[in-house]
Amino acid sequence: MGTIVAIQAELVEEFDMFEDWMEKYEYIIDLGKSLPMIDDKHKIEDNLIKGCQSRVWLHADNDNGIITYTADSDAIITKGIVAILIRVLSKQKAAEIAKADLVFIDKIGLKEQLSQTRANGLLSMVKEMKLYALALKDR
Amino acid sequence: MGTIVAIQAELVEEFDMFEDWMEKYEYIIDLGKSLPMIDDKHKIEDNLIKGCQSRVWLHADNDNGIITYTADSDAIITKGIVAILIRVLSKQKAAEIAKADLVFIDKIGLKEQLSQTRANGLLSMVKEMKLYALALKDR
Amino acid sequence: MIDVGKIRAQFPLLHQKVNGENLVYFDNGASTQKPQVVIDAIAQYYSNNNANIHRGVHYLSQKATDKFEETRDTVQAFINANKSCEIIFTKGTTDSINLVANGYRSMLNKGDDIIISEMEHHSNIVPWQMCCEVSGATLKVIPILDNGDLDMDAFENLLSEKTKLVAVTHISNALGTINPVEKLITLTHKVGAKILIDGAQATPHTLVDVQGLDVDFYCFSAHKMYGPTGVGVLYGKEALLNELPPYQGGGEMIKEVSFEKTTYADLPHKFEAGTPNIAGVIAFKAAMDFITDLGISTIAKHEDTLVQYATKQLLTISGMQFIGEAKKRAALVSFNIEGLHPYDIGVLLDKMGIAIRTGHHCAQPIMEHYKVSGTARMSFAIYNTKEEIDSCITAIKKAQTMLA
Amino acid sequence: MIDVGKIRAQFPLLHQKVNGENLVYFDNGASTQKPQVVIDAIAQYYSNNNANIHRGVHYLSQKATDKFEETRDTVQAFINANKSCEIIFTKGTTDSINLVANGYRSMLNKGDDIIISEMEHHSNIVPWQMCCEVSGATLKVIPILDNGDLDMDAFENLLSEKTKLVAVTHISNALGTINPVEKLITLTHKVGAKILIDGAQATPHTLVDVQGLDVDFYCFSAHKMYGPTGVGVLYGKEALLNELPPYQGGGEMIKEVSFEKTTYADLPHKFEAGTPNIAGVIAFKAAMDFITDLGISTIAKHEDTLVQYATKQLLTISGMQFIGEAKKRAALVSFNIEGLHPYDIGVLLDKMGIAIRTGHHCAQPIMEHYKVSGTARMSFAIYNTKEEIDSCITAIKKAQTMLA
Ligand SMILES: Cc1ncc(COP(=O)(O)O)c(C=O)c1O
Ligand SMILES: Cc1ncc(COP(=O)(O)O)c(C=O)c1O
Repeated sequence: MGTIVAIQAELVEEFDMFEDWMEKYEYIIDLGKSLPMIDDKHKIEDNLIKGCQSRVWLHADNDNGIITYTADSDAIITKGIVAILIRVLSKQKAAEIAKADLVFIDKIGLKEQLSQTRANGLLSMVKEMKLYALALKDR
Repeated sequence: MGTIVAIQAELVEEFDMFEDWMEKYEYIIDLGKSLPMIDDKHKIEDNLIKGCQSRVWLHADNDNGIITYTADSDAIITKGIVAILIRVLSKQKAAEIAKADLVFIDKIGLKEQLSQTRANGLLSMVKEMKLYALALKDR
Repeated sequence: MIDVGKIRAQFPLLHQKVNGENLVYFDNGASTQKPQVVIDAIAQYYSNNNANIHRGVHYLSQKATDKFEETRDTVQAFINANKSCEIIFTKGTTDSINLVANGYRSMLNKGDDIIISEMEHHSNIVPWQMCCEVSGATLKVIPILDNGDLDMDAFENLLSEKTKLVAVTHISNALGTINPVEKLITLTHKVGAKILIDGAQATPHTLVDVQGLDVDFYCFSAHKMYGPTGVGVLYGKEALLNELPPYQGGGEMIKEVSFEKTTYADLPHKFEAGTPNIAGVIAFKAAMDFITDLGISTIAKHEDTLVQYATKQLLTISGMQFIGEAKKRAALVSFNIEGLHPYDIGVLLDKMGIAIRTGHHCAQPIMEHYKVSGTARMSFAIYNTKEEIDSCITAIKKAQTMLA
Repeated sequence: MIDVGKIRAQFPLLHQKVNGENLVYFDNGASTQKPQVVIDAIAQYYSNNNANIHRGVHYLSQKATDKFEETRDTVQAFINANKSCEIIFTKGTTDSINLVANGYRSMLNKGDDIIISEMEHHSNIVPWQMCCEVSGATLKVIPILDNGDLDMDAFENLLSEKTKLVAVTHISNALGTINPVEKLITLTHKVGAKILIDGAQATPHTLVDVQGLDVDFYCFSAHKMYGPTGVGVLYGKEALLNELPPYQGGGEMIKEVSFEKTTYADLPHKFEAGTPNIAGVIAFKAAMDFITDLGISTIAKHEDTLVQYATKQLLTISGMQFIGEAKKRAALVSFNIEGLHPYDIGVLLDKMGIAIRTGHHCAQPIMEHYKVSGTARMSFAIYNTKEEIDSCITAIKKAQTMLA
């Protein structure tokens, strides 16, 4: 498992190889189509983050300060980005997650997916991931 | 007593002689300073038209369809214009007042004094003068 | 025939590339673009004319007041109101509806009914829910038929002497349905109730004659009519507005203030507390003039052609499911594609420079009705073209391939 | 030293003749003029960027949303709020105060007190009168001393455990008095009450640090701060805004709508129903940047110099009566001339190209206190000069001669 910084760098490199937005989104869509990324029993109201348009389910497990996130979405593109966010933040130390600066989002040109519009729920998802980590980091 | 049209024409002629705004306003101020134009017993709440800034008292007497207006204001310039409006509309037949087109206001450059701003109460005064005449004209 | 090219030339925003493609703007139901005359009216106001209104004796204030009141007169003519004091400026349709709903809080009681419909925008639902909560009145809902028409039989059954107010949209922003407002109004008046029509989607697309309709309250927004943001209108019959309690307290709306007793100003000022959006209101006149100069029926005809063309072209897409196929529709097409999430369609279309709206369109009960999480909506304005529809269809097909 | 000429050059409106004379604009307390950057920000928004916000997935909507939220962040920094969600956009100070006063209708009961002051603008009186009428709470009024200062002893006597809310202006628009807000806030909090400060006249002239002050609610208008009309701010502490019931119902402010149960969105959206004045909010950032770039203390200093100079020069006029001579004053001078009606002065000054405000300044109780029908008010902004004051004094003397 690399550090958050290292995984972000990896992602930037990966995305640099895409020629255009189509290749990039095809990749995200592929990620989004992959197997469910959350156990069905966690797909409950309590774990639901409602964007105006797509919905995200987020579940976190804490194992001695190492947090594992699982998540899902009803929209494929949202789900693809969820997968990327999990790749960066899951299975990391709470303290690292809490202070992580997600620079890769801008760099791989996905800023619009985490914008202030309340459409997809991703911004709220990142906030919740960090909040969870923040609550655990000093325990 | 001339007709409303004739008096307006007179006024336009008179005002044409003024060289500048100062002469015009000096004349209005002079009119405003003249004796009270309303009997004190009519200067009551019921006859009060409240502009935001200056106040106008208006009283009307009907003598067989001929209406006599008396009025006053606490601001001199307003009072001067009140005097002019009375000169045009008072002692006329109700029907004539009701249908009068007060073209002189524009022509003598006093439009701003009867504007939509609710400052001086003059627009409301003209409205009330006409309403009173309208109510009487068909009796 | 209109010259769309000439019209487009008046809209500076349209001539840009988005994500490297020519912008196609099909989100007019949310907000239209503005012609240069509207943009210029704002700049000119601030550059030459700006001052606070209604109170100042100085030249700028008087000129600003005159222009502000000119817009009121223009609105009066635009919707054929009887008097200009029946035109209240608000910040938008939502504000207008809240103004009325707030007033009705103290005019209704337990046992009274308010009727709305299943196809209302949240702005014509939530204010009435809040009004019912405070007043104790009951909210009844006219269901829709599956094609997107109001269930008029159900409406007649809901109406009773308990009905005090009916609040229904003129044109649905989610379905495009044009409601039979004349009939709604007649039926409402028969039981002695009042009716408010949400005209947010109607004034940009259809002639509205409030006296002809005999409607009691009518609400709309400038920003959906080629006008500025932050400006709306509440039309109300003079007698009803006089009865309605004031909404906001403040400057402008009072006759006299003392700590013992405050009296309220006459219409329209009673409902216009505080400094209004002066620049916006003044520029709104330019927007109405723009519509009037073209002719609202010319606009409607052009948009109808686009709706028909879009419908036909969308049918070439496999899995196309229209949401809303009412008999009379205006200016928009709402749809889903089998197996695809509308959000995914919206994101990929955006990458191809095409702006449509996806989601629940602030009309969640409608989504509930059709058991969908959202729809994709193309909504048109006078400056849109068939070529743009073609680009959009091609883009949707491409998105479908990518997502399949 | 600031270069006023360079500043004036940024305000297109100032360079005009009114009634043949160079315009002197001394009605800044009512509304300031706008620098070119603000006018351009509006035009640029409509020309490049216009779309409805917060819901659209397309590029224009996202860009508009980002810019809209950028202004929220700028306001947060401007008044040093803790979080950007504590910044609610309204249509002006009046709207902001009404939002809070409406919420308190259901939070207060008979036996509770609201305290305001004798020097409030109608916008900070009438909403509380309406709130008391509905809730049964009692409105108490802090009297003023004859010099225009608040009677702080009286305030302490009014405060009690019954006090639930205090609403006082930061700076009086009729007298120029700068109130001791720190002390008002401390005393209010001592009895466990909350305090709302009407900052309409303060944000253009003085540094406001809401966290430093520990104020609960703070309201102001963009149009008095070189910004557009139709934009205001309500600042509130997060916990208090969360407690406050929603004001308007509609789009944006909900989480979920169904006919059974509607849940409200989080801050700030809970209080921002409907399409806001997007262009205005976005351009407001340019206005705040304009102020910040000059420095609010530079502005205050310049205006202080003007107040002092004007006061000195006005004293050369016979029959001069200042209305409001509080120890700490800002940005304006309010006066009467013996034997003259302020309206007459205002009209004649206007003929000489000078815009001052005359009348009751939407503060009738103050006029009542001083037993005057109104006052004449010169109110200053960063672009005003001593030479303009000289012209104004000359004009007043000329008016006095004409009216004598
Ligand atoms: C002290 C004070 N409060 C409130 C207001 C009302 O502000 P607005 O008209 O922008 O709502 C004003 C503006 O005149 C004011 O000076
Ligand atoms: C039918 C309908 N009603 C009300 C509204 C609300 O309008 P505004 O956001 O301008 O207040 C809209 C706008 O989306 C609408 O389409």
